Amino acid sequence: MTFDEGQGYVVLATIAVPLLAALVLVFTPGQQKMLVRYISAVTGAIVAGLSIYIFAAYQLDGSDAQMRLQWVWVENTAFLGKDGITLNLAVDGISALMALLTGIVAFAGALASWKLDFRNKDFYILYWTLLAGVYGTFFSYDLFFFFFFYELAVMPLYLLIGVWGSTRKEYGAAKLTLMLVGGSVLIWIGIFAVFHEANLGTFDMEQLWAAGRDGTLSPTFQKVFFPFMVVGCGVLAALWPFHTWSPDGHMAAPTAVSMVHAGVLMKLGAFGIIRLGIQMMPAGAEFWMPTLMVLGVIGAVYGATAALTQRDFKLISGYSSVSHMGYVLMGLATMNQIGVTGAVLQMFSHGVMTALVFLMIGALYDQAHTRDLKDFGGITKVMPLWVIFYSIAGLANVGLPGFSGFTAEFHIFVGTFRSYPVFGALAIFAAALAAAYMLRLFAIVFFGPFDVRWSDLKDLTPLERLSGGMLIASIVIMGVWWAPFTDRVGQTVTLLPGVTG
Amino acid sequence: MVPLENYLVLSAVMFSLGVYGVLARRNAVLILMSVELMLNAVSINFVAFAAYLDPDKVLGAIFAVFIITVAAAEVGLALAIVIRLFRNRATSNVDEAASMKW
Amino acid sequence: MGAEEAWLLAAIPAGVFLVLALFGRALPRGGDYLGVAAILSSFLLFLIVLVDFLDTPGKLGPVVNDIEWSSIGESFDLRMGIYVDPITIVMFAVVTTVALMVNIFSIGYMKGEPRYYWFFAVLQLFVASMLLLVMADNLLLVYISWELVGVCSFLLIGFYWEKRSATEAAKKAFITTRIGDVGLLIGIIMLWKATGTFNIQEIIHHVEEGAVGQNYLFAAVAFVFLGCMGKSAQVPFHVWLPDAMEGPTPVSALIHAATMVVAGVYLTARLLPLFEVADGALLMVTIVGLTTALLTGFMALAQTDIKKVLAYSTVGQLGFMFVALGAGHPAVAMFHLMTHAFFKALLFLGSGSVIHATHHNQEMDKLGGLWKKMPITGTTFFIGSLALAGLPPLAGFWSKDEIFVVLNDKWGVWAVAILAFAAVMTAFYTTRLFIRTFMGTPRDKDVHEHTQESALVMTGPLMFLAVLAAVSGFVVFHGVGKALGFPGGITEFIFLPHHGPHRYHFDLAWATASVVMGATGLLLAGWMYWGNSIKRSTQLAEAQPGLYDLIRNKFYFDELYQAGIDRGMLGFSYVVSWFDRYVVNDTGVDGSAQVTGFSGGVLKYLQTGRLPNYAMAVAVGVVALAVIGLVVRG
Amino acid sequence: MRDYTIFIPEYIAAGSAVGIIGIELFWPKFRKDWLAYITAIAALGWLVSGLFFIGKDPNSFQGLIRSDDFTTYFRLLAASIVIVVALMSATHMRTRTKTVAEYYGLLLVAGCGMVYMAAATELLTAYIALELLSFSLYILVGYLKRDNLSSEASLKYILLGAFSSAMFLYGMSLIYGVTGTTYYEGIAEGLTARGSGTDPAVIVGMMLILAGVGFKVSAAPFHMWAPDAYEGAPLPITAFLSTASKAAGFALILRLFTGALIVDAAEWRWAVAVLAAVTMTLGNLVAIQQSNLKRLVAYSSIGQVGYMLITIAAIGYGDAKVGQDASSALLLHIAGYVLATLALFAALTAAYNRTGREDIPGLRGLAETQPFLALVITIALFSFAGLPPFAGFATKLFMFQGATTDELLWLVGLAVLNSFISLYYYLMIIRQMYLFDPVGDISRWKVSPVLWCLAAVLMVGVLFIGVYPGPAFELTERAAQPLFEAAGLGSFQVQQP
Repeated sequence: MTFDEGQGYVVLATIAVPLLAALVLVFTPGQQKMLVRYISAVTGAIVAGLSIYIFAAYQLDGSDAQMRLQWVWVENTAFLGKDGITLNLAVDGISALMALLTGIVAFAGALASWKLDFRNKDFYILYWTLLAGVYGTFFSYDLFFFFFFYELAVMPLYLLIGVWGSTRKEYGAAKLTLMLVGGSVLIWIGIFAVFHEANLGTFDMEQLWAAGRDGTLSPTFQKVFFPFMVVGCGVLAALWPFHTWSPDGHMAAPTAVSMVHAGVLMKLGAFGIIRLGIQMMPAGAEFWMPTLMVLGVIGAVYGATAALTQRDFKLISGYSSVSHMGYVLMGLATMNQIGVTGAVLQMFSHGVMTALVFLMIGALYDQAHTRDLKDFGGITKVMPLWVIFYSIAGLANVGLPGFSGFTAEFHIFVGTFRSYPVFGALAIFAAALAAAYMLRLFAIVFFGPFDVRWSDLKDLTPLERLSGGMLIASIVIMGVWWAPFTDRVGQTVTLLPGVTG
Repeated sequence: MVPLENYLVLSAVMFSLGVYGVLARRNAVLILMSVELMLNAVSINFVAFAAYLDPDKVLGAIFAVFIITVAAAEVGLALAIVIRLFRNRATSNVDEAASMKW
Repeated sequence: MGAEEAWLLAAIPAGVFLVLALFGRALPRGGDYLGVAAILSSFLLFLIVLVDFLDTPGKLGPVVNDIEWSSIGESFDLRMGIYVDPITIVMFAVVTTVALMVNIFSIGYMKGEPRYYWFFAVLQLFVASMLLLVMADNLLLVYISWELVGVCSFLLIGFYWEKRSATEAAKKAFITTRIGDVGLLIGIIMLWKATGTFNIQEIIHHVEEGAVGQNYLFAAVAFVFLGCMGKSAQVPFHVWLPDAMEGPTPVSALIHAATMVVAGVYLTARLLPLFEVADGALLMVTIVGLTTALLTGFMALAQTDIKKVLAYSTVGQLGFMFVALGAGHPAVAMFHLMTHAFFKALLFLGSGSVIHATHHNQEMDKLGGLWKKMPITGTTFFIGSLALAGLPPLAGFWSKDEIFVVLNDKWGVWAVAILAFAAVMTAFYTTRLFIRTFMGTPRDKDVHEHTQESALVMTGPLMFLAVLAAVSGFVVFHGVGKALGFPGGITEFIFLPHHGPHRYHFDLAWATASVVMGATGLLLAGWMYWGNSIKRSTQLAEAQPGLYDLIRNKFYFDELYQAGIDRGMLGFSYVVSWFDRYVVNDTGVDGSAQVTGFSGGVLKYLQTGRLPNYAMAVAVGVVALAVIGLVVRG
Repeated sequence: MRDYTIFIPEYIAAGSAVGIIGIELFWPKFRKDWLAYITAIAALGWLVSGLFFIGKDPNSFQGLIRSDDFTTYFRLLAASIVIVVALMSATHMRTRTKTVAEYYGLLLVAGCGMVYMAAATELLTAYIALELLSFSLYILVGYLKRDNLSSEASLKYILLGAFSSAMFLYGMSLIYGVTGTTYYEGIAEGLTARGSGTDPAVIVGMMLILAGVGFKVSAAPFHMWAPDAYEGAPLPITAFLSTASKAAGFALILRLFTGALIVDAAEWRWAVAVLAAVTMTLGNLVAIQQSNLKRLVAYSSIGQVGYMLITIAAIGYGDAKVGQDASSALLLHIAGYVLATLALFAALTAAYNRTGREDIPGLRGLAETQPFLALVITIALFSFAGLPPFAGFATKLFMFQGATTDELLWLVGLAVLNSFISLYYYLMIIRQMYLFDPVGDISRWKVSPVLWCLAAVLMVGVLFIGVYPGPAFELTERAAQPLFEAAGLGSFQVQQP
C-alpha cells in the first residue's frame, strides 16, 4: 500500500466514520442520552481531525486529484462498461477546503446539539448520515456516487427540521426538502443526458470531463444541458429566484441543522456547479455564465436588501445567505481564476461564519424562546461573550478585513471586476448593504437600554465557546493569512477548463 | 364458400355489441353476459381465421375451445361474487356498488 | 533595526490588543499600563525609524520591505509590505505622539468607567491599524487597515452602548464611511484592473507612463476619492463626524480629530500623482475641500456643544487640507495635517478635561468662567484655540498660511476668497467657544462649584501638546529642519519625486492677510460674546431667522439622509421583502405546489367508483390509441 | 422432446396448494397461522427448486413455455413474494375469516400463474397463465366475505378483468389472423414477412393487446380498477396485487413485445410512451389527494408503472442493445420496487393489526410508539421516491438511464419530475409518523416477531440493492438476456468497451 493509497483510506474514513457513528447510534439505547452525546462528540472530533489532515496533507505540487481511492462498484453490466460505477474518491484543492469546512462545522454542530434532549439519538443518526453524504459529495469522482451522496445529504433534512425545528417547521421542512429535491430533478435529467451523449459506459467523472472538453459532448448539447445542472445545483446554492427555501428553512431548522445546512450543505450546490457545470460542460459554461452572473448579482443585492428590514434573527441570516451565495455564483460566473477562487473561498467563509451566526442564534433562542429583534436590547450586559462571538460573525459577514469574509469577497470583487465591472460595483454596493443590516441588528439587540426581562439569560456554555471558538479561529485565520487557502484552491482552479488566467 | 370478411364483420359487430352492453348495462349479470358476447366474438374470429388462413387449421380452434372453457369458469366465479354482493347489499346494480371512489 | 522593520510599530500594539482583549478584564487596572507601554514603545520605535531614515544614504529614499502573500496561478500575485517615505514618517510622528498623549490622558479620563480594559484594548488595535495604514505599500493593505480603523472607530463611538444615541452614532459612522469605502474598493480594483498590481508605487509608475486612459483613470480616482471623502468626513459624508462625538472624548481627540479622519487626506496625498495625471481630479478635490470648509464653518457657528463645535472645525480643517492637495501640494497638506493633529488633539483633550471636571457637561450654555478654576486646561486650550484660529506664531498659522499661498498659485483668487471666509469663520467660532467656556461668569453655579482642575495625568498631555501646538509649525523653516536632520524644512522633506522639493518662503503679504483673517474672526467673536452676553448674537439670529435655522439645523443634511434612508432604502427593502414573500414564495413556489395539488384534486374525481365509467375509460383508451395509430400516424 | 422437469418447481407449488386446501378440508381445527407457515415453507421449496435453474441452458416446452433465466428470475420473484405475503397474512387473516386454506392455496396458484406469464412464448399459453393469476386474484381480493368493500372490489375487478381480457383476446385474434400463428417466434416472422406498410388489423390488434396488458399492470386509462381493488382487498393481498400482479404483467409484456411484436415496434412504441406519460402523471397527481393508505399506494404504484413503461417504450425505440440494457434495468427496478413495497406492507400490516386504521392519520405518532415500523415505512417510501441509499435510487437511476434515448429524454424528464411530485405525498405520510405526537395510547407496543423479521429482512434488502446494486444488476442482466436471443434476432454479445 503506497502512501497515497493510505491517504485514500483517510478520505474514505471521512465518509465511513459518520456512517459508522450513525450505525452505532442505531443500536444504542435511546435512553442513554449522555452516551449518545459522547459518541457524537467523539465522532465529530475524529471527523474534524481527518478533515484537517486532508486539508493539510494536500500537496501543492501542481497536481489536481490526490489521495485517490478507487473501488470498482459495478462494471461490465448492461450499459455500464469498464469502470461503469466506481467508488472513486479523491481530493482536489476545492474539496480539500470544503472538507475542512465540513469537519469544523460538523464538530461544532455536534457540540452545539449537546443540549438537545428530545430523541437525541435519532437526531444524531440523521445528522451523521447527512454529513456522510456531504463528505461523499465532496470527494466523489464518480457521477453516480456524487449524486448518491448529494441526495443522501438532502434526505435527512426533512426529519431533522420537521421533528426538531421551531417556527412553522412543517412548512419550512417540506418546502426545503421539496425545493431541493426539485432541483435535483434537473440534475437527474442532466446526468441521463450526459451519460447518454458521452456514450462511454461509465459514470467516471474524469472521463466525462474529458468528454466535455474534447467535444464528445457537443457544444450544442452543453448549451442545452448546462442550465439543467446549474439550476439544479443552484437551488441548493440559493440561486435567485429559487432561494425561498432559505429564509423559511433556516427559520424552522434547529441550531445544528441550520449550522450544517447553511454552513456546508448550501456549498454542495455551488460545488455541484463547479463539478457538473464548469468541469463537465465548459462550452455550456462559456455560453451561460453571463446569465448566471446576472442571477448572482440579483441574488446578492436582493438578499441584502430584503435582510435590511427583517425582524427575525434567522430571517436576516437566511436572506444574508442568499446574498452571500449570490457572491459565490458571481465568482463562479466570472470564469477567471481569481473570481472562481474567490467563490470557493467564499463558500468556506460563508460556511464558517453562518455556522457561527446560527450557533449564536441558537444559544439565545434556547433561553429566550423568541427571535424577534425588537424583543431585545442591551444584551451585551448579560451575554458579553455571546455578543463578541456574534459580532465577529457579523463583521465577517459584512466583509470586514481581518475576517474570512473579506478575503473571499475581495477575490470575488476583483474577479468580477475583471470581466463585468458594473456587476462588480453592484456587488461591492451590496456589501455595504450588508453592513447596514448587520449593524442594525447589532444596534437593536446588543446595544441600547437593557431590558430587565432578560436578566436571567446565561452567557455561552463552555461547549458553545469551544465550538464557536473553532469557527472564529477559522474565520480569523482565513481573514489574516489566506495563502494556504488560495494555494490549494488556486492549484485546482487553474486547471479548470475554460477558466482564464 | 362464405368469404372471410363476413365472419369478421359478424365478429366485430358482436364484439361491439358486447362492449356496448358492458358500457350501458347496470346489472352485473347483464354486464357479464355482454362480456360473454365479446368472448364469443373472439372465438368466431379465431375459428374463422383458423379455417381460412392457418395451414394446420387447428391453433385457432384450440384457442376457441380454451376461451369457452375459461369463460365458463369466469362466469362461475363472477356469478358467485355477484351473489355475495347481492347478499350483502340486496342489489346487483353496479352503480350502487360504488362505495369506493376518489 | 532600521526603517525596514517599521512594521514592528504596528505589531506591538496589535499584540497588546490581543492580550488586553483576552485577559484585560483579569489584569489589575485593566492593563492600562500595557497600553501605554505599547504606545510608548511604538513611539520610541518611531524615533529609531526616523533616525535611521534620516541617516540613510541616498537622501531620504523610500524604504521598502515586502513579502509574497498569496498567489493564484500565474494571474494573481499578491505581495504585502511596507513602504516608508517622508509622508509615512510624518504620519508616524502624528499617530504615535497623539496616541501616546491620548493614552496617558485616558488613564485619568476613563478612570472608573465600565469596560475600562476594553477601551484600552481597542485603542491599541486602532493605533496598530492606523500605523499599518500609513506604511502599507499596496492599496489592498491600505483598504484592510482602512476598514480596521473604521471598526475601531465604530467600537469606540459606541463605547457607551447603553445610550441609544451612542449606538446610533456608531452605526451612522460605520455605514456612512462604508458607503465611501464602496467607492474606495471600486477605485482600488479599477486601478488594479488597469495596471495589474495593487502596489501603490507601481500603480503610480504605470499611470505616469500613460498606461491608463484618461476617463478611466478619472473614474478610478474619483471612486478612490469617494472613500477618502467618507473617511475624512467631507461634504456630503460629513454627517457622521459630529455624531461621533458620542464616544469618549480621548477617542474624539485621537481618532476623530488627529488621526483616523485624516486617513483620507493621507491617501489622497499618497496617490496625488494619479490625481495630477487625471484631468479634473485636482479640481474635484479642491471643490470638495472648499465646499466642506465653507459649509462646516457655517454649521459650527450655531453649535452649543463644545465637542460638536470642535468636530465641525475638524471637518473644516480637513477641507483645508484637501484644498492644499487640490493645489497639488501634498507637503503643505501633510504639514497642516500635522499641526492640526497637535492642536486639535489638544483642544479635544482640553474639552475632555473640562467635561471630566464638570461631570460630563459639555453644553456651553452651562459653562463659563472656567479659566480660574482650571488654569492649566484654560491656558493650554487658549493656545490651541489661537493655533486653530491661525494666529502667529502658533503652528496653525504657518500651515494655513502655506495653503493660501499654494491655492492662489494653482486656482487663483476666487478659491482663496472662499477659503479666507472659512478661515474667518474658524477664528470666529473658535473664539466663541473659548469665551463661552472659559471666560465670563459661570452660568450654572452648581456645575461651576464642583469643578476643579484635572490631575496631572490629564494635564500633562495637555501641556505637552500645547508645546507642540505652539512650536511644531517651525519645522517648516530650513534652519529648524536642518537642526532636526531634514534641511529645507518639512515641505522639502515631503515632496513628490517628480515635483522637486518645494522650499518654504515667508511671504509677508500673505502672512498679513492671514493674520487679518484670524484677527477679524477673533474680534468679531469677542465683540459678540465678550462679557457673558449673547444679546448680540441673539439679535442677529432673530434678524435672520431663516438663515439661522438653516445653520442651526446644519443645512438639513441629516434630515435629508434620514428621509432618503427611510423612504428610499428601507422602502425598497420592504418592497423587496414583500415581493419575495408574496410573489416569489407564495405565488411562485407555494403556488406551483398548490396547482399540482389542485390538479390532483380535480383528476381524482375521474375515479367515480362506478363500474361502467371504468369500462368506458378502458374503451375510450383503446379507441383513442387505435384512432391515433390509424389516422394520425397512418 | 417433452421435458417435464422444467415444471418441477410449479409442481411443488401447485401440489402444496392442493395439500393445504386438503389439510383444512380434512382437519378443520388446524391452526390457521400454521397454514401460513406451511405455505411459506412450500414456497421456500418452490424457491429452492427454482434456484437449480439458474444458468441452465434455455429449454423450450413445445414452443409454448420457455424455461430460461428470464423465467427463473420471475419464478424466484414469485416464490419470494408468496413467502412474504403468506407470512404477512399469518396474523392478519387469522382473525378475519373462518377458513383460510383456499386463501393460501390460491396464493400459490397465483404465483404459478405469474411464472407462466413470464415463461409463455405462445399467445394461448400466455392467456391461460394470465387468467390463472387473475382468477386467483379475483377470489383473493374478495376473500373477506362479510366485508362490503371486499366484495365490491372483487366485483369491479372481475367484471373489468373479463372485459379487458376480452379485448386482449380480440387483439390476439387479429394478430393471429395476420400472421397465422400464435407462437411468438412465428408472429415475429409473420410480421417481418408481411413487409412494411401499416396494416390496420395489426395496429388495432396491438392496441387491444396493449389495453389487455395495460389493464394487468394498471396503466392509465386502464387503471381504474386498481385503487378500488387495492382498497377493498385484505392488506396482504394489496401487497400481492401491487407486486406480483404488476411484475407478472411486465413479464408478459417483456416476453410478448420483445419476442413477438418487436419487429413492428414503430406501431406501438409511441403508444407505450403516451401511456407511460399519462400513467405516471395521473397516478402521482391523484395520489397527492388520497387519505387512505391503500388507495395512496395504489396510485403511487400506478405512477411506478408509468416509469416502468418507459423502458418498454425504449425497447421499441432503441436497438437490441438498448432493449437489452433497458430490460435489465427494468428487471432490477422491479426487484427493488417489490422489496420496498413488501417492506412497506409488512410494516403497514403490523400497524394495521394494532390500530385497525388504514387512513394516513392512523399512523400518527408511529415514530413514538413503534419507531422500527416508522423507520421501515420511511425507508420504503424514500425508496419509492428514489432517494439514496435505498434501492429506489439506484434502480430508478439505472432504469431511466437505460431508457434514455434521443427520442425518450423528454419522457425520462417527466418521470423524474413525477418522482419528485411523489415525494410530496410520501412526506405527508412521514409527517404523520414523525412530526406529530401519537393520540391516545402513547406507550410502546411490540410487533409480532414474524412481521418484525420480515420487515427487517426486506429493509436490509432495500438498503443492499441501494448501496451495492452490482450483484443484483448482473443477475437481472442475465435474466434479460434470453429475451433478445429468443426473439430470433440472433444473440448478441453485450459490447465491452
